[in-house]
Amino acid sequence: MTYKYFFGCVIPGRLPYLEASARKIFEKLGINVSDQTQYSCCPDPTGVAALDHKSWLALGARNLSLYENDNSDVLSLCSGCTETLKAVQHILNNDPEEKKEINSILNKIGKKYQGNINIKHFAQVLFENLDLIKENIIKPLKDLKVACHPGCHYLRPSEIIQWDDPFEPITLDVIVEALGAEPVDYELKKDCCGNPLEKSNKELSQKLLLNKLESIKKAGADCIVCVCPACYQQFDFNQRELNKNLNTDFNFPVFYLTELIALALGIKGEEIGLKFHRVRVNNLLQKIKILDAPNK
Amino acid sequence: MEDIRIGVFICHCGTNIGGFLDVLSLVEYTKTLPNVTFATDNLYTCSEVGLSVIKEKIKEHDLNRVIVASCTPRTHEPLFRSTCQEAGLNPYLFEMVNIRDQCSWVHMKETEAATEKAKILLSMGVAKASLLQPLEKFTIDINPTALIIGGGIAGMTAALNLANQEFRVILIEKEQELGGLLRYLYKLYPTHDNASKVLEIRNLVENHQKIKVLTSTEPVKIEGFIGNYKVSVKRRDEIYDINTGIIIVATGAQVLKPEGLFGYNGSNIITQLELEQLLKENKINVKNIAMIQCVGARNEERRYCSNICCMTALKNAMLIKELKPDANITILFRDIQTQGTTYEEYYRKAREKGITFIKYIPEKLPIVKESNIEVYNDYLNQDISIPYDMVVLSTPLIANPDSENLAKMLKVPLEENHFFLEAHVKLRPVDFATDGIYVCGSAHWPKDIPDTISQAYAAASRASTIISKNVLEVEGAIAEVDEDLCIGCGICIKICPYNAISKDENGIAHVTEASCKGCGLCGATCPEKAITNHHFTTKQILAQILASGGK
Amino acid sequence: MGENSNSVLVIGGGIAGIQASLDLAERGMKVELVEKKPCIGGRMAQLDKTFPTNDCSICILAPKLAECYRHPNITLHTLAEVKEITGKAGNFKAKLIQHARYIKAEECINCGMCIEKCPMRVDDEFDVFLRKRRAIYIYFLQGVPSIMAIDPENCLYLTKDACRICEKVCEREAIDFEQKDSEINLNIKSIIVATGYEPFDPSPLVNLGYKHLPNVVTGLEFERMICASGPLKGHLIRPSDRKEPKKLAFINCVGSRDIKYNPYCSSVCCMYTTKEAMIAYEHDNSIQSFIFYIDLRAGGKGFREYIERGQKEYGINYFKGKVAKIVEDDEKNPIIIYEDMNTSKVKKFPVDLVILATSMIPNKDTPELANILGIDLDKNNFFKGNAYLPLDSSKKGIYLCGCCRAPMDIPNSVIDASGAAAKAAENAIREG
Amino acid sequence: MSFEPKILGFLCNWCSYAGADLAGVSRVQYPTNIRVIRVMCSGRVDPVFVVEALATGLDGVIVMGCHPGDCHYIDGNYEEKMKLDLLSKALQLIGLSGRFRLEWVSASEGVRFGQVVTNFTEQIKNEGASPFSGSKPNQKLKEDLEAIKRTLSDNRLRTLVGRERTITEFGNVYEEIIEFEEYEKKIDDALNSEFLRNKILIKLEKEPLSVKDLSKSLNIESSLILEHVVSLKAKNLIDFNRIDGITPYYHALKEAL
Amino acid sequence: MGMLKVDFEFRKEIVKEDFSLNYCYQCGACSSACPVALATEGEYNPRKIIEESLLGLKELLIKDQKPNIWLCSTCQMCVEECPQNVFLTEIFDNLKNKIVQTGNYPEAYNVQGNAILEYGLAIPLTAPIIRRRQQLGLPSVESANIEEIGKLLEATNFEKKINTNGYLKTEKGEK
Repeated sequence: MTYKYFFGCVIPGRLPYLEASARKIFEKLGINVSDQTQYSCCPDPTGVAALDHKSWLALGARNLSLYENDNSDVLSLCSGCTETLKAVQHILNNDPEEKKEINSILNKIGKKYQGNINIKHFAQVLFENLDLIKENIIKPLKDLKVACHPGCHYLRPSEIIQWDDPFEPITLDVIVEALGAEPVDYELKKDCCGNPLEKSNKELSQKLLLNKLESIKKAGADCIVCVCPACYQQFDFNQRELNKNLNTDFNFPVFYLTELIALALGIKGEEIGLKFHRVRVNNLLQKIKILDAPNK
Repeated sequence: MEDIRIGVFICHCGTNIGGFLDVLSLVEYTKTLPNVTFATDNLYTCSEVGLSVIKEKIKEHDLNRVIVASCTPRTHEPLFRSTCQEAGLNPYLFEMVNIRDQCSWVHMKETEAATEKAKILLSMGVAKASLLQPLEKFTIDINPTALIIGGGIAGMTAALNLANQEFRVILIEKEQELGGLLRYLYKLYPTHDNASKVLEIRNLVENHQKIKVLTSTEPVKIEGFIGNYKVSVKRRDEIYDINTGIIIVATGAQVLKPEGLFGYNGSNIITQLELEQLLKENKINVKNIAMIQCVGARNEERRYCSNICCMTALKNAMLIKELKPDANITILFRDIQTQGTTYEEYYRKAREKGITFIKYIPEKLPIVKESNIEVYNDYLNQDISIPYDMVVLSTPLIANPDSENLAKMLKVPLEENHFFLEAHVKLRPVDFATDGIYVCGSAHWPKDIPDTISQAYAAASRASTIISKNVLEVEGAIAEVDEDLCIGCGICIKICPYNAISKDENGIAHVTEASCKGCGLCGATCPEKAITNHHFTTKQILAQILASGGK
Repeated sequence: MGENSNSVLVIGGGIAGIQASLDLAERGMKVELVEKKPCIGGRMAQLDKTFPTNDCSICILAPKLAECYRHPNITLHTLAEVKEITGKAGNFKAKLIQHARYIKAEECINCGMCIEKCPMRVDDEFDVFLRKRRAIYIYFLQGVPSIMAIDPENCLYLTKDACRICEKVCEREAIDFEQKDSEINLNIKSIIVATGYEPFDPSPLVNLGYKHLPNVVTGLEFERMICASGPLKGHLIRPSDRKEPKKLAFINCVGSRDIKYNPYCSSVCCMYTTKEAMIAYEHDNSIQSFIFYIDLRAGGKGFREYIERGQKEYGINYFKGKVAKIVEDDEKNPIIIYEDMNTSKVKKFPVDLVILATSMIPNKDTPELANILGIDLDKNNFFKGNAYLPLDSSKKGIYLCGCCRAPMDIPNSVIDASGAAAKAAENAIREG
Repeated sequence: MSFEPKILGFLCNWCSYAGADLAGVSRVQYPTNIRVIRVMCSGRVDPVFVVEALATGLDGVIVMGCHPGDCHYIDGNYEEKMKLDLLSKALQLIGLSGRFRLEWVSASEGVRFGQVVTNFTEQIKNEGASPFSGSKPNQKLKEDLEAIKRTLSDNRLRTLVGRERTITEFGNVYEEIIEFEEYEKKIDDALNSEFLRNKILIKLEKEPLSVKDLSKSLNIESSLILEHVVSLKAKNLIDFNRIDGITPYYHALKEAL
Repeated sequence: MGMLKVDFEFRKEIVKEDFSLNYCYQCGACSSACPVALATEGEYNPRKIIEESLLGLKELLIKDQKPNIWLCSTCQMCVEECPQNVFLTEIFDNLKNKIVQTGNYPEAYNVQGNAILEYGLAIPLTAPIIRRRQQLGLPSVESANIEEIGKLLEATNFEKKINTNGYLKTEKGEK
């Protein structure tokens, strides 16, 4: 079974450099993933699902039908998209009337949902190719203390996601350890970063982020790793805003898992657009000798 | 005065005693004590070897008292008593002196002082042994019949089990027919079987040749003691006398009628029992039904939870849902009482059927208005209103009113809610303190049908331990009243926990051997010191006191 | 032992098995009581006090143990298990294996010399691993038969052919390493199953912190911690810093009433958490207890008054609300995150010690015993009784009593046991 | 060699004796001073036993029973508590209450049994040797103790304490329940008057005395003495011995019982 | 607003789509596990929303929105902790769908909905992003054909649902 990317909306439309690091590492690792076209918003489980359940189902089913036509599995770069696609598949495969109704809608645009493909989060694919990663490590990330943030839709609801343990997540820690870094455990590891709340209560969203960052600080981590663009935005964009609003002094560089792997595989920072990160990553990377000191 | 010849056997118990006390000096010291004709030591008195030495020496020195100085009588007294008996000595002419658990083991670092103490303990033992009297274990013959009062499911189950064990059973029931509360129930939880199915046991009981059923019969007078009770019963104003070995009380309980509570009117504000009747006649034609739990229970007047009303309410609600799936049923509760495996699953099924549950608190009781109920919803922290066409009040089981005088007749206690008080909630949960009388079913405490049935079997089992014997051996060390000292003040009768003392025709107290447990309370309380507690007589204790002072 | 007298096989030497055996023996029947452990006494022996009377558990149990041990009609098989049952009601053939005790029963007088000299330190299962015992040990202090047993997996001689110090030290020559497992065949008329229960291990409920947070213990562990004959000699101190805890939180329904773990209610937790709070208060009047429950179930005799007494005289506070999350501050004080449902406020509540009232689950070897006996299990793996004859198993002549058929408290187990004795007697007489 | 008190313990078979055994099994060490008499229930211990023990020169007496509710005979220990409360009050009158104690010890409290015995031994060490032991026992106290013994043996006090629980919990023959405190007050009055009466009787058994002599030697005003003398006369336990001038002398009629 | 009245029909309406609502026995595990409930000290309370749904209190849920259902961060902790497998997040989505049709809901959701109607994606590609993609050598994004998406959403009349009274379809999403 071959994979096709599903980048969703946020990565291509706002954080393209994450897409770059993803493409680079899968290419380097020789995992054959091709592009998918004509896909729409997955649609966002926290947004569109709240607007209208039927439309959420229809859009999701349409996206899945694209992959079913090409007989390829979905490799999703975002936890939110993964949850939506898996949830849609779970509902339609368990509720024949719903499936019939959705297919009658899809029929209007010449599409058909079958529900016979796998949907995988990119971290799951990487976890399943851990040895491949280990063989290709050129620069182990020695003395890098990493706080892994699995995020909600990567783990829960466990009945649908069926990956990693919703109460004791370890997959990201295992990957990070394989890269030579040191995963750090912290009390609120399983808690939400607060990003979905930006749509309804900015202040509350900041409060959840504050709790999270305090817990990470207490655990003595150097940086944060996440696997969902929503969490990435919350940690990277909103960390500085938090410092401004509540005059805290958090300075945790935020990496997407693909970026960390890219660095470990020896891919240059420039190639994957590290400079676009709001929280500067360079001096941390120099400290652990991944980047050589700035020659100019 | 009989020539007292005491034999003393001092045990080394390996090093447990020997390692800390100078046993040989103890033997020499014992020989100097009055009435001691033989003293020796041995390594392990409780071993087969040790026991045979005792038997040998009793014959050889014609001993008529034996003392073993070793470990605790609590575990070894019966063993040594039976050994003396095998050697032809009355088992009560034996005394133990604890020089291990209460001497050598606890004074390991003061061996001389411990040996001195052992000497004093030995002299106390000898002092008591010299005054020991032979006592006989009383035997009373047992009438292998069982009388069961109350013909509900509890009484019938116990009767059937005992009859199948080939005992003669007499089952008396106050009303005209057997069945008790079960007759008013339609379907039973948790299986929704018809009550009549479980009531089929009735014809098994009525046609069992070992069971004599007397309906519309009530006990009026109960006398006697374990194995020999005489119960006079009234049946359609004729009095019969029944002789029986044991009595099982299975008089059940009654459902409280909620007079004046929540506007109870018997028409659209009814009890669960009345609802059961409507279900039986399939006369439910209402849409919104509200049920209120703990009506007349868990309040100042009745502080207990009667643990069957929640399941009854759930069962009736489920039956209504079966008849009318779109009926809206709301249950106002304080704590849903569905413990165990089956009942919790039943509670989940009730929620699955869409039955709504609202928690109320005793401080803000629901108010039943014309067509709706207003209640403070504890989980919402707000008052809400529930429309209703019918309100069903779940009331607790209360004690059977005629338990009062039955208890007086049986001379057994009632607890504060007037249910029968058993001997011990864990040691003997179906026995009364008075031997030979048992209780089961809701007469003991409100119970559902499965628990009632297993307690009925329990009462049958406990009863069978008595009526399976034709003779019952009763402890010899009991109390005895000296007729000429007793002034008939009756204090002993009141304080005896086992009602083992009663007044004979001329007002003198008399101890029923079978019922006395030998605790000694009466002896120490009697104002005239007219009661002797055998094996722990005042003289024996005073002798021990003197010996403990070194005299 | 082939004579065809009325003999009943009782499997399990806890309070239920003992009571059933005593009733049958008093009734003149021969009883073969089989117990897997070295001593009879079962789960109740591990308890300090029991509700609703708060009398000490051993004061209730010891007289029954002694009576059971000495009764001429009862034959005790400790360290023994049922291997095979054939035949039908009234005429069963039972095959037991008697594990080697490596001790001559008639010689050993429980003097304890061997224990002092045995070099091995093994986790003491009776004291829920809060204490170490030796390879040669007495299962619990007041255990019956009060003789030693040697643990074959941990005895240096039986594992590595070394040591044998106990043999040298024992003056009674009671040690006998030549003993082998042996087989016992019995003719049986009725069988009573009384194998009791096991406490549920709450580790899967990660958010409650069991095993991660040192000051979170289970109900049974707390019972041993507070028991006078337990590892702490009754002086309650908390595991992390051995300080005396002043604020105790009891969490009910841990693993119970939970579709993901045990869907049923274990019937006793509401009551025994109140009891444990009372005992703690008796040890130290400055202790405050907080009990978190969903429905406070106290329907038994005198139970509701017991709870009220707990509130009034022992300063126990009851909070409605299931606790899902427990975290920890820097001094290892557990912090409970709960919703106070009277005010719907969600709060953090730091305490000194958390006690999880874990649910009762059937013994691990219940399924194996079920197919040896050929009787059914219910969907929760308890032995299946029928609705209105709860003591009858699915096979004629085999009866159930106590927690092996459903979670229940000690008073009900004793009633159940006497009930099963009556059924067994009835079956023995009618089928015999 | 320091003072080693001789202590007597009454232990009930089911709880405190079992606790003592457990102390043994757990090798709890405690002083050797205590000598134990086993009774089936603490309820068997008649208060007179304790007085007899003290009279023989024992330095301390301790009675141990089951915790309330644990009693094997259901409520033997309740009854016992009432009797021994009366005893403590009596001993209080003659300053000997420090030599007696009642304790509840359960079968699983081995360690606690050792602590109780050690603590009581210390208490008796502080009390010092019994005033009745040794070469010259304290005669006055001996008489007082004898008076206490008779008071606790006579019918009046034993009846009062025997009926206490029935009347204060279930009610007397008229179904009236008398408050516990009120009943205790009645017992105190009876105790004081009986004790005084017996002291007078013992004095008169030694030698004939007049009311004035009695009031001087017992330093109690003569009006109270007269009251008792009149009632003793009524019970013909004493009689006129002679009249000296206008003061009558009395003597006891028969030897001390 | 007078005393709240239990509305059995509205409860049945919710249960028809999310049957698991029935199983709740109000134990409070969800509110104990919910990070937002802790952060707001119970002002946002998932258990209370479920209790209101069990009692069919339409006004409180849909009109007053007390507690404010939009504070749910859909982190699914409650679903994981619920001992009765009640799918709270699905139930909340169902309630949000009903609120959306009244028009009284946070604007950010409407903006996202209209973006999909217009571009097929929640976040349309802006010029600087397209330039940055070229810098990084990334292929151009060829997302879904907008007519097809339009026809699909028309079948589920998505546009009418999200732009009812108060929300008109606008260019840049202002009200």
